[in-house]
Amino acid sequence: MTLSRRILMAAAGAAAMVFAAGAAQADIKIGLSSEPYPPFSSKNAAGVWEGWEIDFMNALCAELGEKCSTEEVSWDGIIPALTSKKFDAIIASMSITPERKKTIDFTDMYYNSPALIIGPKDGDKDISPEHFKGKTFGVQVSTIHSNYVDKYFKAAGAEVKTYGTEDEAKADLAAGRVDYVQGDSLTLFTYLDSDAGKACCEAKGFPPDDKEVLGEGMGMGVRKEDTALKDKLNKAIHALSAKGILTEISKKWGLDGRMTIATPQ
Amino acid sequence: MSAKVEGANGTRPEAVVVHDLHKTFGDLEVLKGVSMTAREGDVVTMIGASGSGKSTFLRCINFLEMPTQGKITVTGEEIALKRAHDGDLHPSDRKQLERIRTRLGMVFQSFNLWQHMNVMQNVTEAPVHVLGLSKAEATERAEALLNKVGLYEKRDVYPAFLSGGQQQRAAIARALAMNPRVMLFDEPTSALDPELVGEVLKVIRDLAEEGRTMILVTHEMKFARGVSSHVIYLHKGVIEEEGPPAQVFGSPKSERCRQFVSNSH
Amino acid sequence: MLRRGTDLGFRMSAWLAKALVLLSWGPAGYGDELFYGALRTIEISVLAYFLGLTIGALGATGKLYGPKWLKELLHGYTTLVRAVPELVLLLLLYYAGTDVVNTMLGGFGKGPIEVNGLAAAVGVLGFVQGAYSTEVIRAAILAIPHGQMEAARAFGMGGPLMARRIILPAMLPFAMPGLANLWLIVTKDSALVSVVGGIAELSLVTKQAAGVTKQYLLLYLVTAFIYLAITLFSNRIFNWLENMTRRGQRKLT
Amino acid sequence: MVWDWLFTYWPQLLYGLWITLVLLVLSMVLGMLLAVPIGLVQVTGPWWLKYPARGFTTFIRGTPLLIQLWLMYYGLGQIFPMIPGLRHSFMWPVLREGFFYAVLAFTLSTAGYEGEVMRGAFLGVPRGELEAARAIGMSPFQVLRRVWLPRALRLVLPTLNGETILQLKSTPLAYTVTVMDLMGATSMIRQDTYRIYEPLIFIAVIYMFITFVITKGFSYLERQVPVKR
Repeated sequence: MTLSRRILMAAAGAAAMVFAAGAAQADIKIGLSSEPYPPFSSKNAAGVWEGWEIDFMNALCAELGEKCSTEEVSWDGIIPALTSKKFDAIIASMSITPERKKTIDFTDMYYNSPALIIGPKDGDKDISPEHFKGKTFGVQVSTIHSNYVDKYFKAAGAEVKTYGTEDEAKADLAAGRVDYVQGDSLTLFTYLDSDAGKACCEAKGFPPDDKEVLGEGMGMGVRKEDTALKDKLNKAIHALSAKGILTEISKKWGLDGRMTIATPQ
Repeated sequence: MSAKVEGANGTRPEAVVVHDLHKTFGDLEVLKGVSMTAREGDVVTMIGASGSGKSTFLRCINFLEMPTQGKITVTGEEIALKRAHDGDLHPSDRKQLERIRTRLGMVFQSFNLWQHMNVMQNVTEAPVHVLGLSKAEATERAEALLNKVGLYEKRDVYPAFLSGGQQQRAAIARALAMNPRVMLFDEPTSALDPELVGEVLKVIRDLAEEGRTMILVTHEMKFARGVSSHVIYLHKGVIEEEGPPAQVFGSPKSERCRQFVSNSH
Repeated sequence: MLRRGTDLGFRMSAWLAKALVLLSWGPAGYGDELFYGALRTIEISVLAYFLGLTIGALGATGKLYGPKWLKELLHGYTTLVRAVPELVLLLLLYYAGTDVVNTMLGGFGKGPIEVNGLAAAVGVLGFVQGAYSTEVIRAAILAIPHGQMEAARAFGMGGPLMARRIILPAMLPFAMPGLANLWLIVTKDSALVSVVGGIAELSLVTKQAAGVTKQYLLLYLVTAFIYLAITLFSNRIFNWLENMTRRGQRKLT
Repeated sequence: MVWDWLFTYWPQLLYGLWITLVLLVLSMVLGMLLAVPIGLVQVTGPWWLKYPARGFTTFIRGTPLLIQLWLMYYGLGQIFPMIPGLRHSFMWPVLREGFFYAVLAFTLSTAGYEGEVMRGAFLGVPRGELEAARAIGMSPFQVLRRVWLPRALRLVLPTLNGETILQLKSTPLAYTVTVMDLMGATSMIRQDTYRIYEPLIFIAVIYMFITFVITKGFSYLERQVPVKR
């Protein structure tokens, strides 16, 4: 009997803890994507998040003089998590697109880089849509690249496979299950520089820009009604740029000159 | 093989000959050298207290139990044996064993009808799949047998819906359908409610009157006395007394047998 | 032949050395991350399990002794959970759960709370567990020999007293195998949380580590065996618990 | 609640439903075919079959299906480039599809769980019925084919309904390896439309409906088998 009573009490305790767990508070809650996205954000072997965007976030919070806490959520659920108030702002290399703007709002662009198509080492470097007929593209789900490939290459007869993370798309490129991967040029170049990337793949070319699909660079996602927060974040982003901190971070990650960063304004 | 031929001295041919049968379970010696001869048309009945080894003896005849020592001849054919790792004798020729078993019709204490087949299927199963009879032949044979045991009306019923007595009669029909040379009955009425015993005994008595060769293990003393040509009283794995029923039941030499017989009434 | 053999041997040992570094403790390897991930998995599972048990105890009571409307409601709940994939429920409740909780709190005049990843995961897994526990506990209560309840009533025991002194201990031996099974289910279902992301439990840690190192085979294999170890260890505990509850019952009767 | 996306995406949903059902049927049928020998050798097999079979069921039942799926998809994917010529072989069009790995993982999972169920069922067939079959002269294979197996299958039939539903509930995991089943289609719709709940609620209802149909189907099947048990 004591056992059964103990079980009941433990159950009640568990229930209490679940609700107590909701009480933690922070000034700003930042939503990160739980998928590794080097060199912008990935968890190292020590279990710590690192990357350009992580440094950017820390600098931003210092600039704001506020305490930030982070919350990870899978990429394909990051917008719903924002709208359902799991956190207040997204830092996840999310492009500002007209489509997304229907649901959420964005700060000004804090960095931008062109799209890139990579493929296996053997073979040509033709990236015209007609050439992709019957070929398979791997892209991360619900990204500008996914939309771009849908619009230009799927229409021309290519097959498209979507992945939860860009890493998985790259893994499948190496495994030969897809023929091409389109993604952000900086992450893909980082991959091509790694052992795994060197062994299998090479850059095929930059697809022609389309602002409507590829957007206007990366912005922090915020809820539409949080205009005050958005203004505050905008001010901080431009201030970081003016102080040269963004350039510094880019240098640290070897990305200086390869990416556009926010203007000082 | 030609067991139907009369013996040289004019006696009926031997149907089952068991010579010096031993059986040990671990440290327990259940049979300590039991021999028996059943000639064609004989009804041999084994009696004895529970644990005397009579069921084990019967189960050894068709190798549901492997003897530790001994020799078994069925319709003139000696079953080839070899010693296995467990120390018991196992039939060395599987084909021979299966052939011999078709000549021995076994009826179990707990009926052991196949629950997933109806009565008709139970009776035709082995004739079709073991003897290779056509379905029509087997059905014809089965109908005749079911008529004989009084179960023709129940031919499409599944065993679970039959009374114990009906199940046992079906099981007898199933055994008879193989046209066996010898019928083995292993306490066929022990699992039945008292009011159902009669209908099963009647079927067995009819078979005896037809001149069927039978080896019967039973607790029904009155029945054994009426139907047997030879009675064996087994005590602790040895034959304590044997002979015609009148002798064993009427004037046993052994005091133990006398007591057993008188207590069993 | 020989050359090929030594070549293979060399490659194997090189791979083994790499694997050892990858799985080492400390900043260079993922050993510690996987370990803490496993602890997280156990934490989520324990919390969700006991939340499920609480729901199950209440649910079973409601299903057996509650008013008709409550029975209908609980029937709907268990049917829903048993028919809809855990993954769909997880996604649905993960996003909708916060809204629902806050709407409810708003109804009580309380301000909105932030439901963090852990609470959401525990809540969702507990919700699913609750439906199955309801059925397990209900069946166990029904399995209690009728006489025991009658005897209790004859001695004048009231509802709560009877529940505590008679029903619970008498039911446990019947419920134990089912409840043990539910624990094994929840430890495995907790891996689904990695699809939502957000909590560094074993599966997500593995996924992230594999994404960075590209050692999918090794890492997923290691993780599979960690889950297996949790299962096998749990089996031992539950066997022991089962014996204990049975002993208790024998003493009572 | 907004439902207008249904008009745009119904072909994808229909196709997703088809894939889900194919996944379910294939993995159940192939899984059961594997489960029979896995259950059988654990009851009657030699040790070199018995222990691997027991190890297999323990591994499958002790690890999350999601990890098994990823182990096969990404783990094998890592090995395949090392096998020369595989990429140009006739098998590659199958091996490159996530669908293959989903079927493989779900089949092995079914085989593991049902193998354990079959083990119990083989043990659950009364000894006497097998003895009766042997005593009447059946060969070991005939005993298995005519009595032991059909009898064991009848024993598991009532639990098969629940097992099929559990398997159905596992199929959405396939979308994590690029399979466009119901869940994959829903995921796509959610990405395109940013509708959070509606697509999920929609497929939740579909899964409930499939469950309902499966249950009806099995109770029809059970009515065809008049064994009182």
